[in-house]
Amino acid sequence: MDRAEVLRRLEEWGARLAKSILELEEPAMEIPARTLSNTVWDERARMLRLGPERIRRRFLDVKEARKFMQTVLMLRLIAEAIREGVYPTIRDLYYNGKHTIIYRDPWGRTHSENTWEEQDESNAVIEDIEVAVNALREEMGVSADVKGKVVGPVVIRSQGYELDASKFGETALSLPVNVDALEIVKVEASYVLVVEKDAIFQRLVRERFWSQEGAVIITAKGMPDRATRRFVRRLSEEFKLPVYVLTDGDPYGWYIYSVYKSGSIKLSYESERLATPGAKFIGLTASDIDEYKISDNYVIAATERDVKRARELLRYPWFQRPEWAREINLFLKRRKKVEIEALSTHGLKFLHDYIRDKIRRGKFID
Amino acid sequence: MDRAEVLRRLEEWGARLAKSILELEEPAMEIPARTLSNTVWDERARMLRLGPERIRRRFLDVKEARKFMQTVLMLRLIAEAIREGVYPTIRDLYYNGKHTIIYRDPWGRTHSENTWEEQDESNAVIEDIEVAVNALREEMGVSADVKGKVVGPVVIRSQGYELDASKFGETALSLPVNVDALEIVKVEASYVLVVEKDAIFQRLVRERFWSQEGAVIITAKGMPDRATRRFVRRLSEEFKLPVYVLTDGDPYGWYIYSVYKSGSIKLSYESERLATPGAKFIGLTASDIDEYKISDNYVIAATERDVKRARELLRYPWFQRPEWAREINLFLKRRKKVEIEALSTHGLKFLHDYIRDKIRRGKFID
Amino acid sequence: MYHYEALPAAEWFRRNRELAGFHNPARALYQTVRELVENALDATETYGILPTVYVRIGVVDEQRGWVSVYAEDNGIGIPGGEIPNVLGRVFYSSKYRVRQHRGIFGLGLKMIVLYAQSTTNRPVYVRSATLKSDKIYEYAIMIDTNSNSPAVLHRQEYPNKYKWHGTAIKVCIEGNWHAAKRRIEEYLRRTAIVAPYAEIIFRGPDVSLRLGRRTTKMPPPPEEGLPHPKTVDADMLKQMVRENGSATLLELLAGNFDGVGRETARAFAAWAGLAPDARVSELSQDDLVRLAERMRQYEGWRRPRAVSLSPAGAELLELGARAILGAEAVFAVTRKPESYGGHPFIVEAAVAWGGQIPPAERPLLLRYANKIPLLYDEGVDVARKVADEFSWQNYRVRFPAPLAVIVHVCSTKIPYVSAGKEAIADIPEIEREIRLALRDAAKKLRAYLARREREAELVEKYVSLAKYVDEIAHSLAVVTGASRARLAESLHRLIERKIGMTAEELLRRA
Amino acid sequence: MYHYEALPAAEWFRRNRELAGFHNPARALYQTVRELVENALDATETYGILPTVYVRIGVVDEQRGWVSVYAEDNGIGIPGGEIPNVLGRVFYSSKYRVRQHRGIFGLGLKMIVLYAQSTTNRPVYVRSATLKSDKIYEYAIMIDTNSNSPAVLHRQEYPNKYKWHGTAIKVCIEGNWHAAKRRIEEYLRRTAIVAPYAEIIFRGPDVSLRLGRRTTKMPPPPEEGLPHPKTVDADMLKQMVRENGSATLLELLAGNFDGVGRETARAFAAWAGLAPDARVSELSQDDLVRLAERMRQYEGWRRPRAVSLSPAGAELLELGARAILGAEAVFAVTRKPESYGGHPFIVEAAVAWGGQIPPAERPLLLRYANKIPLLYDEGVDVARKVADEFSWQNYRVRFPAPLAVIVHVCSTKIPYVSAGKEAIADIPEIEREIRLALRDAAKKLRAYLARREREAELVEKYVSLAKYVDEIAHSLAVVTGASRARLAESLHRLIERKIGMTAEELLRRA
Repeated sequence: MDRAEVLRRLEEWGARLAKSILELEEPAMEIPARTLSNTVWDERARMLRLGPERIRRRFLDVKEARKFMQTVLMLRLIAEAIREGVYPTIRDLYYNGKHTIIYRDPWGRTHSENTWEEQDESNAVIEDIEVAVNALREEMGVSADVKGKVVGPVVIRSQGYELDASKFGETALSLPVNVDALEIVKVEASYVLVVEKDAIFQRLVRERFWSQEGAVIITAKGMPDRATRRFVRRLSEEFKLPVYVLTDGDPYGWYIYSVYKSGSIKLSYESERLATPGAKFIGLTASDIDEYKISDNYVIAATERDVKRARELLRYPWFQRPEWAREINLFLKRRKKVEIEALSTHGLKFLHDYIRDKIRRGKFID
Repeated sequence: MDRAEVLRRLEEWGARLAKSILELEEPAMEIPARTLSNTVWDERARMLRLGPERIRRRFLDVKEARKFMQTVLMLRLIAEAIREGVYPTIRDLYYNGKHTIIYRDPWGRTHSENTWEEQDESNAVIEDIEVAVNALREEMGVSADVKGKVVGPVVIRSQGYELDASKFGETALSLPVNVDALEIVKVEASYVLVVEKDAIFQRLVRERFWSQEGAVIITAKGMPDRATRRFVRRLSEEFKLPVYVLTDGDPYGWYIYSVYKSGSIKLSYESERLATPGAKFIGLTASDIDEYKISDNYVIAATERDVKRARELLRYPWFQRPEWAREINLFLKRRKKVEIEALSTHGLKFLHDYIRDKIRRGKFID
Repeated sequence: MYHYEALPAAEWFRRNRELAGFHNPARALYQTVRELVENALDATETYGILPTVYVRIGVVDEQRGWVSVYAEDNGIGIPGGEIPNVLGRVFYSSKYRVRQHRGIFGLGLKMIVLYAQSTTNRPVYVRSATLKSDKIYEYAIMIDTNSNSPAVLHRQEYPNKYKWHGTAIKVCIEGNWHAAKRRIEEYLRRTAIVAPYAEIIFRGPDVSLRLGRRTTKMPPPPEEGLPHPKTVDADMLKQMVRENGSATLLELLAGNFDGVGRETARAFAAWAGLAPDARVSELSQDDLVRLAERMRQYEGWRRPRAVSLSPAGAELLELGARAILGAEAVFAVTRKPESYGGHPFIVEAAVAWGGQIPPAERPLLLRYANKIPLLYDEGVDVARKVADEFSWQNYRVRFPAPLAVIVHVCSTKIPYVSAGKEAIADIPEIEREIRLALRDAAKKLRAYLARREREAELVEKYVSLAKYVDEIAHSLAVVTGASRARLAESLHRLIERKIGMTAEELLRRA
Repeated sequence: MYHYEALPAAEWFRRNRELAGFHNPARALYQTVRELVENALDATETYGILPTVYVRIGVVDEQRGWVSVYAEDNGIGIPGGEIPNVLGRVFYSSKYRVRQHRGIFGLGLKMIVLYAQSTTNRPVYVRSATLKSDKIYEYAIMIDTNSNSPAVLHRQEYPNKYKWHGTAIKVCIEGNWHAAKRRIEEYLRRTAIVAPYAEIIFRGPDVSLRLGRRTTKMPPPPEEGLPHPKTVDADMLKQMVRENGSATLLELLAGNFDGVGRETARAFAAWAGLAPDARVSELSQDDLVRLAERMRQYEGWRRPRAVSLSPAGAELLELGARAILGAEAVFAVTRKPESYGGHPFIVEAAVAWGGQIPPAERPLLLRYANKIPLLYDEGVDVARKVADEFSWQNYRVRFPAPLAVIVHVCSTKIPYVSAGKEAIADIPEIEREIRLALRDAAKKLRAYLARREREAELVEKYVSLAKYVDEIAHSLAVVTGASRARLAESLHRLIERKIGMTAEELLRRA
């Protein structure tokens, strides 16, 4: 879909709202609900999808008026960007839209309120608009910060330049905003290793682990952005590479894995582009504490937040595998977590052996 | 200095402490003070240096006992890493050292306390050890996370691979941990543009601003790490390139500029390697709000924190230039700040004109 | 070891003067002013005379802490022959009757005399003339505490050419004007609230107050009444039998009790299984105890009549509270008469809200007894207890709240905790009435607060929608090209339809 | 309109019984027990007899709410001929003397009799024998309120074979046992705290208490005393002159005042510029007023003597508070005697800290007057005011704090706020002594808290160093190859040297 078509859809949506206002009918937006209850687990495709539920965002509902205002404001910002032919980041849009509404009421009191406080708020309405008009952010020409880095036997082409990620020495290749504009020229890898943490990525690069293994190593420094997820998905889909995800042994790490694999609740409408259903988990599990004899010194007590998150995982349909149920319940029983660095218990090089052990002996969770 | 020599110095320091303990003399560590009061502004070299003050960290002082313990613990961790021939990151060291001290006192009460809570704490003692034994972290084989990215007409060689940062398309080159191990093969740039924010870096890359200008663009995503600062310094020193720093118009941005230029209080002992005294400020100033007619919608009220930081800047010797005094006082008077994105007031492309205006017409602060 | 002695009543009270509020020079001065002002009001309003009261405090000897207090009224006066006893004999008074007075123990004047002679050894000077009297009598009196009798130091008669009537009293006591000033002022102001028909003029060493008459309408003066049968006790009954030896039960009941005629008396006798024609003198002591009990248990009596009481009235209370407290809203209630121990009483209460009342953790309490403001000893007053235990949360009051409570108890006999007359004792019947009065007043407050809250909610709702109108209209206008003004106008109309009224209507109401 | 009448004293008190604490059936029952127990203790400990008091409450008629109260003591008894007046005549008492009693108004027994005949019309039964008496006298008595005189319904004499002495009294009153139970229990327990030499046995309908004698040591009984010259008033002086008409000034002063001998009297006369040999009967009224003033102003008098007072003593207070409150520490103070209005008084105070005292926003207050626990009307008691206004923060107390304050005022005359005897009035001299007593006790508390804080700090310091020893020894051992055990041992010794004692010493102290 080109930007002209996106603009047409946005304007059409705006016109419907304006019409009902001018005809004195209560203005309401129909938006597919990006909620847990409307996130459907597609067992066959093994990914999350957006369900059929829709919310009605009504201006005259006091609880929703602010969101209504924010949505209309964002609608204008995106429409203007397309008309002007510029390509803002979501940060730009947050910033362009942020200002203070100053309202003097009939009683003479002045109320002031910012259109939004945090970028979370403006990001949420961008996502609402994406699902409401059924057009992706990338199609609107709206990008986000990019966190992804790659190293390994893969050659890509960007704007005509060929880049061989096996020839970066101790440096790495930073992914661009729009991964679909990249051409993946050649891949000579045996698998893709996705690493949660940058520090681990750096070590594996410096220790040339990728070259010994013939692996493409990727990190998104924590919760992955769309571009990194899309790149992993393309390597998996276009080159049939197995994908392994290495995270910390805590509910947050496990959820990060599931985002690569199945998609996220907030962005379930994008899973089809972003999810890598074949991704396998080789991060630390609760039982690995015993399995790899991790010393007590490296085991951390779980926080209330960890426990709450683990209970949520147990309820998600995409965690309904016996392996996950066993591991999460074990975690809830012991309330202990470990980071990847805990493998240093057995020397700093033990990490390599661990990864090989998990992959070669099939000790991953699918 | 090789690692064996570093180890010898660490062991010698430890032995002095052990000796005084065994002879029942109060153990104390002599450590050059990494404090504001011991940060000396070297007017001639135009950089911050560590002064002659030393602190005595005494075990029997209740306020310092914890730090004393942490320092000895870190001493052991580093000594062990060198003896085992491994190269941990500062994160690895934080993690390896973090455990819970459980102490049962003579009254039967149990006290438990973590050796450290945040990485800030373990990082601080690493820096203390660097200055105490006069050996750099890099010389100990201890590295940190790397944040720096580069794009532009510069060719480097890492472990034999040549990388041309002008041929990365929409991607970017990630800097490695040890920048001194890189060879800078060729530079065909007219200047270096250091950008505070990643989102701005992304835009300039996508809009190919660097190629129009023949500039090397670098970002460290906020407060710069040592590797990024060292890389900027090398470009400036080895290739005599002018360096311009683009930050937000707030005290935090101004301080970031000064770190590139003059060094930081915490790491003043490293300024000689890291500072780029010739760096020029082209970020937003308080008077730019008028100068560039920035709309009120984009102007944000300063927080108490901003004001406090600005007052500190006023006291720093390296901010004692009339230009800075004028700008900071103006800021304190108006209590308004602006982000770089505010330049979108005049359209999203205005950023390019702004940078050219500041550089061509010499509207920077030196 | 076995030493016993009888103490004269006057001496007993002199030794125990704290009981009557004469604790120290500050409080004694305040108490003296109170007693004199209350006597003055009793001598006027009770007899339908619009009161004019003049009070003056002067410094007699600064070093010794001696002050003079002079009070003059236009009341009915004291007959010349009674003046020595009224001032100089403890337990001698006109106030031992079933009728509402401000004074009740009949002790006040005597305590002033005793206090004056203990501290300055000066007599009290009195000048008085009764209505239409040809003469004005003047006395200087002290009390012989050994015999509880008046000692007259000076006596004179003057012709009353201008038919003046009233009483003027002057005493010299040890008193602390500086410490008592604030209380005396407050006492006079609060008195003026419930007696707006009185003119009170006060001159102190450094303060002058003229509390003018605000109306000439007076509540009907209380009549003398009889005790109500519901709350008689055996001792009281015994005394009546002694005084009515030859009467039958029917005659005793029908002639000596409030609201009891022959019909009622007969119905009671039938219910109680007593012979109506039995001579009461033939009843045994135990019969009398049982009779008193049956009389207390019987539910068929008429309610006690209010004729001997003189409440301020809800209207007056509301006016006073609004004026003095600067309240935003006041709700007052006058309860029906009730009785305890043979004494009818009426409770009035008002709750005042907002305005200049400072928010506090518990209600500000203004207490009155027979129109007397009570300023001390709030902690032991039954009204404080009721106000604190009251379930304010059931009436939409959340503390801290700008809430004041006025409680006025009027009765032929106020059950004070002490002779200092600053707190009402915890009598179950009175406690119950105060609680019910507060409940009635608080219900009105609740309705008021609920209405205000509803309006505040509507305003809140209006504001929380209207503030976004311009932003939405602007954005939609940019996206669609529609008229920004028309969009804004339509959005406003939609909001008004939602809240059910226009902004102008809402503005008028809240 | 002009109707005056004299009311008999007994009738006045019957009508105004709330003044003496007989507000309602619950409080009246509590008050009855109190009066009887206090009379019993006065009749024993004052004369050096170890008190044994037996009190029984029984239900007479549940439906009518009638209860009986029986109290018996082993005191000095009442002479047979005095019994009718002591019980049946208001203002007749053995307590109008300058000596510390629990009772003071001499009203208690009469109020019980009046209350009983008002509610149940039953007489009070008394049996009594004096020390070594051959006979025991028994009476049934009521009061003729019209004449304020006893009505004897029954009288009998018995031979006293076993030389029993003491008094037993039984009354039947309307009383609410259920509502009064908790207060009566608390009253008896608190009484036992300050009188551990008394044995108190109580039987109620559903409660039994035996508060055993915990010591046979009694404080010396108070002697009879004379008024102190410092706080005499003109009226009192006039009375003395009447009784000593022929005396010279010197004789009057030296013979009638506490601590005044001829030397002191002469020194005073010289200071005041008065002729010591002048006949007092020749002094004018004004001279007497001036004499009283000079006597109050003179600074040369000796402090009032404590002979007529009987404080509990700091030791006893500390023991009691520790036992009853379960406090961690108690600090008590007995002040030197002072006087007000001619009456000597002593203030004792204790502050109790920690242990089972629940932390609260203000101090828990236990009030005593002449060893009588005061349970009602705390809000108007001067001790509450002083405790609340006290600058606790200057004594290391931060609220909420587990702090209890005991204040005991003993005096030949306690200035009660009301005849209900539940609160002490705000007398400047007493307020000052309470404040000073609290200050003295609080200083000790401060020293205690400071010591505890210092010790806690040392422990804190020890712990905050010792906890790192193992970690440091381990790390240094790894780095240097030195012995981990020797390093740890040396570090421990360094810490002990730093805090100035070994861990064992510290362990013993804190």
